[in-house]
Amino acid sequence: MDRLKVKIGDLELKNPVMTASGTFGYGTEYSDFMDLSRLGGIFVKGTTLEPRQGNDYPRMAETPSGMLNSVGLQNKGVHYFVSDIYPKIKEYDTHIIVNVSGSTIEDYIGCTEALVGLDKIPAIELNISCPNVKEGGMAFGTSCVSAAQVVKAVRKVYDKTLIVKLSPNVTDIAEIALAVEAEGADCVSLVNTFLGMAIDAEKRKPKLSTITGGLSGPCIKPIALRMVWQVYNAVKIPIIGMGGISNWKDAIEFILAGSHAIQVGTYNFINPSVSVEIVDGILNYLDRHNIDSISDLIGKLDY
Amino acid sequence: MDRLKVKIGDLELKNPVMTASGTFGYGTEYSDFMDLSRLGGIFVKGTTLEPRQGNDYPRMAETPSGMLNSVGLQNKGVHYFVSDIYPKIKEYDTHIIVNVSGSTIEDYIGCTEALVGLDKIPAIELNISCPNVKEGGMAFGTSCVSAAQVVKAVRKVYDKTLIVKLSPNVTDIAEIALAVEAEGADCVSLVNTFLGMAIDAEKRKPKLSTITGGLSGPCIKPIALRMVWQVYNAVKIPIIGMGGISNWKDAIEFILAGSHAIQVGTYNFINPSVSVEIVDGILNYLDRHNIDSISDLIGKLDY
Amino acid sequence: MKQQLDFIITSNKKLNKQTFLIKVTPKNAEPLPEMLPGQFVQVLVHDSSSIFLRRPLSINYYDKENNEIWLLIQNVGGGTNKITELKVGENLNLLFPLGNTFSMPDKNQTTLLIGGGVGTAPLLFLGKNLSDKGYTPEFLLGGRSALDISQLNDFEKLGLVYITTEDGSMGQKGLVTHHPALKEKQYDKIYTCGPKPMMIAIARYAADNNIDCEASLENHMPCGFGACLCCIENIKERGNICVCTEGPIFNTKELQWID
Amino acid sequence: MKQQLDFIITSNKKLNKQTFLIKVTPKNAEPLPEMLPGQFVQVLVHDSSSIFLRRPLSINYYDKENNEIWLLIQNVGGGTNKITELKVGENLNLLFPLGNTFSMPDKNQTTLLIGGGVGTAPLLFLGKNLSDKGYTPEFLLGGRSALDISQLNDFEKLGLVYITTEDGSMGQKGLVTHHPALKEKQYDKIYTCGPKPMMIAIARYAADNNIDCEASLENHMPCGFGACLCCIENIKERGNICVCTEGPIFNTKELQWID
Ligand SMILES: Cc1cc2nc3c(=O)[nH]c(=O)nc-3n(C[C@H](O)[C@H](O)[C@H](O)COP(=O)(O)OP(=O)(O)OC[C@H]3O[C@@H](n4cnc5c(N)ncnc54)[C@H](O)[C@@H]3O)c2cc1C
Ligand SMILES: Cc1cc2nc3c(=O)[nH]c(=O)nc-3n(C[C@H](O)[C@H](O)[C@H](O)COP(=O)(O)OP(=O)(O)OC[C@H]3O[C@@H](n4cnc5c(N)ncnc54)[C@H](O)[C@@H]3O)c2cc1C
Ligand SMILES: Cc1cc2nc3c(=O)[nH]c(=O)nc-3n(C[C@H](O)[C@H](O)[C@H](O)COP(=O)(O)O)c2cc1C
Ligand SMILES: Cc1cc2nc3c(=O)[nH]c(=O)nc-3n(C[C@H](O)[C@H](O)[C@H](O)COP(=O)(O)O)c2cc1C
Ligand code: FES
Ligand code: FES
Repeated sequence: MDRLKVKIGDLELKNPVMTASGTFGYGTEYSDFMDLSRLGGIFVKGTTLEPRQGNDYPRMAETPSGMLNSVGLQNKGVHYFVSDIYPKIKEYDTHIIVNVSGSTIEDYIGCTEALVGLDKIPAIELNISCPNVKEGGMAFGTSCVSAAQVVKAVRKVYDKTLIVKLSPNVTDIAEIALAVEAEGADCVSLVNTFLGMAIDAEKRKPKLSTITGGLSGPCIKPIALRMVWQVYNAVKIPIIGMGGISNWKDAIEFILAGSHAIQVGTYNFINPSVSVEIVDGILNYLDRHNIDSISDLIGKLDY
Repeated sequence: MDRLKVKIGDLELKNPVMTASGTFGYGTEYSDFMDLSRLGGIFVKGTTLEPRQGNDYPRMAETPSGMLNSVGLQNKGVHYFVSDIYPKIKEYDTHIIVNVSGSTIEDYIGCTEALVGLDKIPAIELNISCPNVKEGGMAFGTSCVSAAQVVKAVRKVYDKTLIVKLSPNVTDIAEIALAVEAEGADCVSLVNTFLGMAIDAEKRKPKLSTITGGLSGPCIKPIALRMVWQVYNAVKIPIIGMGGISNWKDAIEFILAGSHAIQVGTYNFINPSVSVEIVDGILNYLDRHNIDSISDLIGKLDY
Repeated sequence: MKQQLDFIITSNKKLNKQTFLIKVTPKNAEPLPEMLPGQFVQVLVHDSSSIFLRRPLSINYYDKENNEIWLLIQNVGGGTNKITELKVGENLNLLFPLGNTFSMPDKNQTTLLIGGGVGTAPLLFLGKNLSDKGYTPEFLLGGRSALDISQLNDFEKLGLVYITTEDGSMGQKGLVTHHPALKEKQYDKIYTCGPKPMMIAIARYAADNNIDCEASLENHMPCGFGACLCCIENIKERGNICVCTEGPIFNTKELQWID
Repeated sequence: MKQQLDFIITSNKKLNKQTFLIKVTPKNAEPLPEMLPGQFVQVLVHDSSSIFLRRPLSINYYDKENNEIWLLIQNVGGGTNKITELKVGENLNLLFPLGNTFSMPDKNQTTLLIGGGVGTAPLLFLGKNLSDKGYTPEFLLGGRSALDISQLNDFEKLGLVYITTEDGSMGQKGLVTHHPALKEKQYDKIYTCGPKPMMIAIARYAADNNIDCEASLENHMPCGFGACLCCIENIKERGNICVCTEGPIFNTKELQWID
């Protein structure tokens, strides 16, 4: 299985297939359906310094080949995570990465500080791109200046692998990637959800309690793939690509576009074992194409 | 049918259903399938000052609930339009609006000047958002300054209804809409296509000759709808909404989000008579909901 | 333990214009695991442009002998339409069994199971379970007309059945909440599933009469197993919790329905 | 005049592992309009998550008596898979007739129709037309093996048929371009449809031997009626033109294939 190994900062992944934050709970939700140890890593739920109730129901609307959500970072706070959840999941035979979210720079710092000491959390993913919270969230990820600020502040208190998750709701995502790279991010992950909206024509009301929400699923794949390719052509740090991945072919496409690793998000809901099927599919692809190692594919788009 | 009348600048539409530039040829392509006079208007092909060959084959890739194209504004130039095409289509019993595209401000001005004298072209749609040309095109539409510049220049030479078509590939579309409104645009139309990409995993090559292309179809609807709603909350001029509309329900959603009128694009390929079916569907909706006039629906989202 | 499994449709019967009874058995004849009344399955709608997410359906009945699950489905939209159009022999991919279950009554407690329309779906399985455990459940089934009363024979095998229809075409005319049984008899425990306004009216009746009452909720469920946090209900004291894992069955006391 | 019409499948026969012959007739028995050999239909693949666009298929045969269109389809991917899975009695929505047609030979000219694999599809209709008009078309059909040679009986009714297969399981062993008929006989006009490398080889043979040659192109076609400008071919002198309206039939002289 060494053929699938990839390295992201100090983080060695047994394979490039991971699961996306907010779509995979804490892993436990999926353990009946699959063998978690076959994953390269698990990005657990968006975690904030203080507990959050999230947004009101309804939080979901189905769309063509995708869905909108406005969960709004519901979670019990980082301290509950450390005391109650971490002990239950730290023995997983895969990497656990916490998605750190917040509304202010202080939130991000506080949350990160609570996590830095945890042995079995080798990396965090800084979520500066959540479209579903009133303050902060996506705003940080839509300007180079504010993105750089958060990363700079968190980098100071975090010496393990720092992944920064970018928002696709921007004119030039490569510019933002360059800004966070300059502040010492070890990796960028992209994309988070696209800000979208759904309306019930008969009731003349928005379908989400928050009016707008985040779009995910296969519908966004072409845009996400383009963004990965643009960022790949701009930065030197590794990229974790995601956005609509639902099978091994999609995963290969993201790797060819320049991703070191990928995350599967929404499609876990449709097929809870899709991520391990993707691991198998990638191996099979390497065999069929006589490729030694997955690293020989990263960014190897022929044009 | 007065219930469906809407006004955009000086332009009176018999109904709010029009067809999107680049997806409806010059109308003639559809005349076997439907009665063109039932449309509120037809936006003909992107037209440039000089003839353009467009991009190389392949120019298309199918995606989940949508497609990418990179036609690249293939057209015979505005002078050919004036001399050879206009005479054939000017007797249509619907409004013909020309989509004016270009690479430089001079191009836009030249193209507009060639059209301003045509009696039966009551409006132009300034395309500052085409992602498929190397220079200009989308670039104009992704910054407030350059968007304002083009509109200012064209406004000087065009005294009829000036519609400006916005790019969705921006951080804040409302800001761009405000900038073009300030320069005297009579209306904004949105959205053009999203910049996307598709890869053939087996061949390890991009599926488009141009690597990236414009994404359209139902997949983009949730994002387009959100953008219309944001622009509606920012500007005072009317909006023509589009992006993934494939039936009357979608059309009503765009109207509720703040569109005075809508355009149907990609879905014309799937069902060439969908636009007239949408006209019928809207009328039926007004009946069922006891609504006198379509104007009572514009922006009437209840939240 | 939850699992994802391919099933084969062994029977698909149209019970009325909108309601279908579909029976499925594991494709490779795997023995079905333990399942509990109130639990549900998540059905994959294969390769549809409009239906992206799975659709939750209650386990209507678990037929041990034939290794079958029954699904009682009302065709209300794109997803249920696709599912009910499937033919015998076709595949159905399910995640199951999902969710919690109804709580069992105390010994000797009397129970009434109140279902409206297709809301009777989980009550057949619950009734069978209660009856197997020595209880004598009674049923109160309601619908707009006689056509909405499904599986009457099956219910009658398990206990006394009262019926109301809005147009009076079967049983008492009116709504379930107006059925005389609710006035004349005193039950210890009520289980209900059906349209939300009906369940709220029953929750109110139960509260007024100090009867323990459990209801099955139908929030939208993208995943069905606690991963997406989209199916939440705001529960007294506990705040937003997932209906798919902590429910779909709730004691109506906990819900913010009646105060 | 082009139209959009609902058809009903009257027959769907699997000719070999990948090739299907589907016959359709208008749902409401509308009489079919005039159609010409080389023209094609755009097939709607209904409600699929992966197939968004219509799929172009040649008119394989126009059966006037039964008011039927025949489609010869090779299952090569998602769309053709969905279409070939359809059952008798199911609906098929078509845009048709689309595209141009083959040009007719001059009086007394000899013609050879060369098809590879499912590329024989438009040649049956063309052969019938030629034969109805008093020509005596000859056919050269190629495939990997005997299994790839479809509708042989139908072709034999229209004229002399030569066959080549790569594995020699039927007719001459080898490629169509190596068939002795091409050396021994001198045709005035060649029509061809099949895999691009085959058509290019034939175009070259025709050019070398000063034979008029027409080929049917299979560019990707989102619309099929000239609206999207995605199906272009770069044609000598004329530049990028739409294959769906100015083709799919081109004189190979015009194509940038061989110089
Ligand atoms: C735990 C649970 C058990 C259920 N058991 C049954 C059952 O046994 N039989 C049965 O017929 N129905 C049952 N339902 C309801 C069923 O899931 C919905 O009717 C179905 O999902 C609607 O999908 P659709 O595509 O046909 O309709 P849509 O077009 O999606 O919607 C039609 C209507 O149904 C509502 N709806 C859509 N999706 C859901 C959803 N996921 N949950 C609830 N409502 C939804 C919509 O708001 C709309 O009003 C159950 C729901 C839940 C949550
Ligand atoms: C005018 C015309 C007439 C045709 N006539 C026939 C016919 O009579 N019988 C027949 O079996 N096939 C015919 N084809 C080819 C047929 O349209 C494609 O095989 C089909 O569209 C593939 O779709 P899919 O979803 O099954 O495969 P996909 O998964 O989409 O693709 C499988 C392969 O087919 C290619 N392909 C996909 N879409 C098209 C397209 N629109 N046009 C051409 N190639 C495509 C892909 O590049 C890929 O290599 C014709 C094509 C054209 C343009
Ligand atoms: C229900 C839901 C909840 C999500 N929550 C988070 C989150 O807490 N933090 C985060 O960074 N991304 C979150 N995301 C975004 C995903 O991690 C991912 O970036 C996005 O969904 C795109 O990938 P996909 O198309 O594969 O789902 C969430 C997505 C969904 C659908
Ligand atoms: C094949 C194709 C060609 C297009 N050409 C143009 C064009 O020339 N000018 C323009 O402003 N928009 C062009 N567009 C964009 C459409 O007008 C429309 O803005 C976009 O497709 C979104 O709408 P839809 O999802 O309904 O297609 C084109 C779109 C497609 C699919
Ligand atoms: S449906 Fe996803 S958490 Fe309940
Ligand atoms: S397929 Fe659209 S123009 Fe030819």
